[in-house]
Amino acid sequence: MSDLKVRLRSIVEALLFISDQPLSKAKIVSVVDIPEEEVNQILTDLTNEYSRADRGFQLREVAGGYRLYSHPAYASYIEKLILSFDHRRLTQAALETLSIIAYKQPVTRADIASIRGVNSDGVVNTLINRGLIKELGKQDAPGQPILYGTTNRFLESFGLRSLNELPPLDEFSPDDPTF
Amino acid sequence: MSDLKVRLRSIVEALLFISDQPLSKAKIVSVVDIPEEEVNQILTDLTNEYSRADRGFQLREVAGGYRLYSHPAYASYIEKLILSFDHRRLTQAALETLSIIAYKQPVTRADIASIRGVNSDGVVNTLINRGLIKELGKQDAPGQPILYGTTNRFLESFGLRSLNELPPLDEFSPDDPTF
Amino acid sequence: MALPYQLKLEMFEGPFDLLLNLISRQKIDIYEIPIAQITREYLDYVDSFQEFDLEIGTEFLLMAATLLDIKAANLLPKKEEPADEDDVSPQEGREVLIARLIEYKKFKNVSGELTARYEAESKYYPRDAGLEEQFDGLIPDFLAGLSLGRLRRMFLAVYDKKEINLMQADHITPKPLSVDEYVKRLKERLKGLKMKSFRELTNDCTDKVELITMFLAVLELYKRGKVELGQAEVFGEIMIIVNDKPGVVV
Repeated sequence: MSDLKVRLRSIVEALLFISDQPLSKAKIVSVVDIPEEEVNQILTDLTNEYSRADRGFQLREVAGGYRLYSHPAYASYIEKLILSFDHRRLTQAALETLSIIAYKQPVTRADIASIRGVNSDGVVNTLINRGLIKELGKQDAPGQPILYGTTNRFLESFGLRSLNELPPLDEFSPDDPTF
Repeated sequence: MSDLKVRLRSIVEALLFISDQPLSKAKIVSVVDIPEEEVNQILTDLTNEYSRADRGFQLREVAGGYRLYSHPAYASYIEKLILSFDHRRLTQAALETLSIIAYKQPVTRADIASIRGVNSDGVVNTLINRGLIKELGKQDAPGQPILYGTTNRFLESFGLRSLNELPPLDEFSPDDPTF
Repeated sequence: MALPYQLKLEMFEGPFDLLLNLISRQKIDIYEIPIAQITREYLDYVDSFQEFDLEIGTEFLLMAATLLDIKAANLLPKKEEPADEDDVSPQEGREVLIARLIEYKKFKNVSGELTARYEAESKYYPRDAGLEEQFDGLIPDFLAGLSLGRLRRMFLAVYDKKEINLMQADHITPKPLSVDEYVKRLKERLKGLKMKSFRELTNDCTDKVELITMFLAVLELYKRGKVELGQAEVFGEIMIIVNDKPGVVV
């Protein structure tokens, strides 16, 4: 492979590596600024390379684009690792993020990160996977970031008929002993 | 490489791939159930492999463990793809305060103010929100002031494996007469 | 010496930062600081803050006072008899100041090094994609036992924290506080006490203006002879000692 080719392959690989959602070809084309045929070639090369070299991850085409996944052959080890994690950190982060989305919806990932002070992408994905939040559309702003809001499942989980039933923020609330 | 070796390497790679925090050797040893020397070998192999093949990501030892990072050469493309909030610039005041905490920990707010010559509460709060410092406990002194120290996120943000890797403070004495 | 007019005044990270800047402009060794000259320049600079209608932190004024103190002590004829133990000689005052400047400068230098590291590091992005859907079931249900009230409190906690930081970044017109009001409050706080440090008294102060007003209130009580003040060392704790001479009621 030529140096330029290696470089382009590495750039696409870096983008896939960092992305927390499927990357569309159109997105790769616009970020790397190369023709779609070249992107196709790189994606095929990467897919083959990973499988030939028995990597721990795979490149798969899923709804909306390409995404790296851990190799299913090693799922049992991954499960063992996840079970060994301390989940309190995740829980705290997930609940904070959920409360921000519930009260400030529609919000973008950038809004959430700016309120929490840290990147919250992983947590947003977890909440999506849990069916508690969903995409509402795109913000009419540069980059057209995705707007998120809570789902019906969120309402059900809390026994709410509608979002209007969320406790008001400005109401004076005495310390709740039952917490 | 033997089949078994390839398989073990892929398992470790899969674990590194899905982890959202640095993975300690001890963790890998316990999940994969192989001796530490083998884990060492695999980690070295992976590091070399990634750099030899010009991959879009790198394996680095930070904050007491190993974690995959995108290759810094492609940072501009990644920035184009995502908005990063973890890497907002820190102000001079924040970095001064962080340096004092890093070298003098555990320290109180009063210690910091006394070295900087100004009240640094606002900056300390910012550093807490950014997850770079945390409360370590209370000083056994009148008023029981809170003691602060750096977090693992601090080590990660500065690419340090441990606090021992901080450059020795004495080298930074102002010995130059003209400053 | 008049400072050249600049459209925008350089902002300093504190009195030590300003002092170091003045010293480095003179290209003199930190150990050879000419106190008289540096004091004048420092005061000029602090004055120019006022000309530009900028707030001056109490810290800057405190340093000005310290410099003047050392300068004044330098000018006074040397005492024959051994000085009072509490008195800091001009030489000692100068040495303390230099030691503190050097301590600060060390951290300022190392923070430059850390900045370079931080910037290099910001080009590495860790993989932070969260769990794949198939492994999601392994995480315990974090909604278990969560009440709506707690969700609300959680939001307020994380959102309020943010608000405070935003406000610190903004320039806000300070709301006028009445010293009289603080004198009353202070008397209330000191009731039945023998002694309290200024730090303890101002633990709950949320901004500088409040802190300064409290300080003025302390000075007012001192003027009225209701309290004595003590400070063991430069920048040390300021102790407010309630004057318990008979007949004096705080």
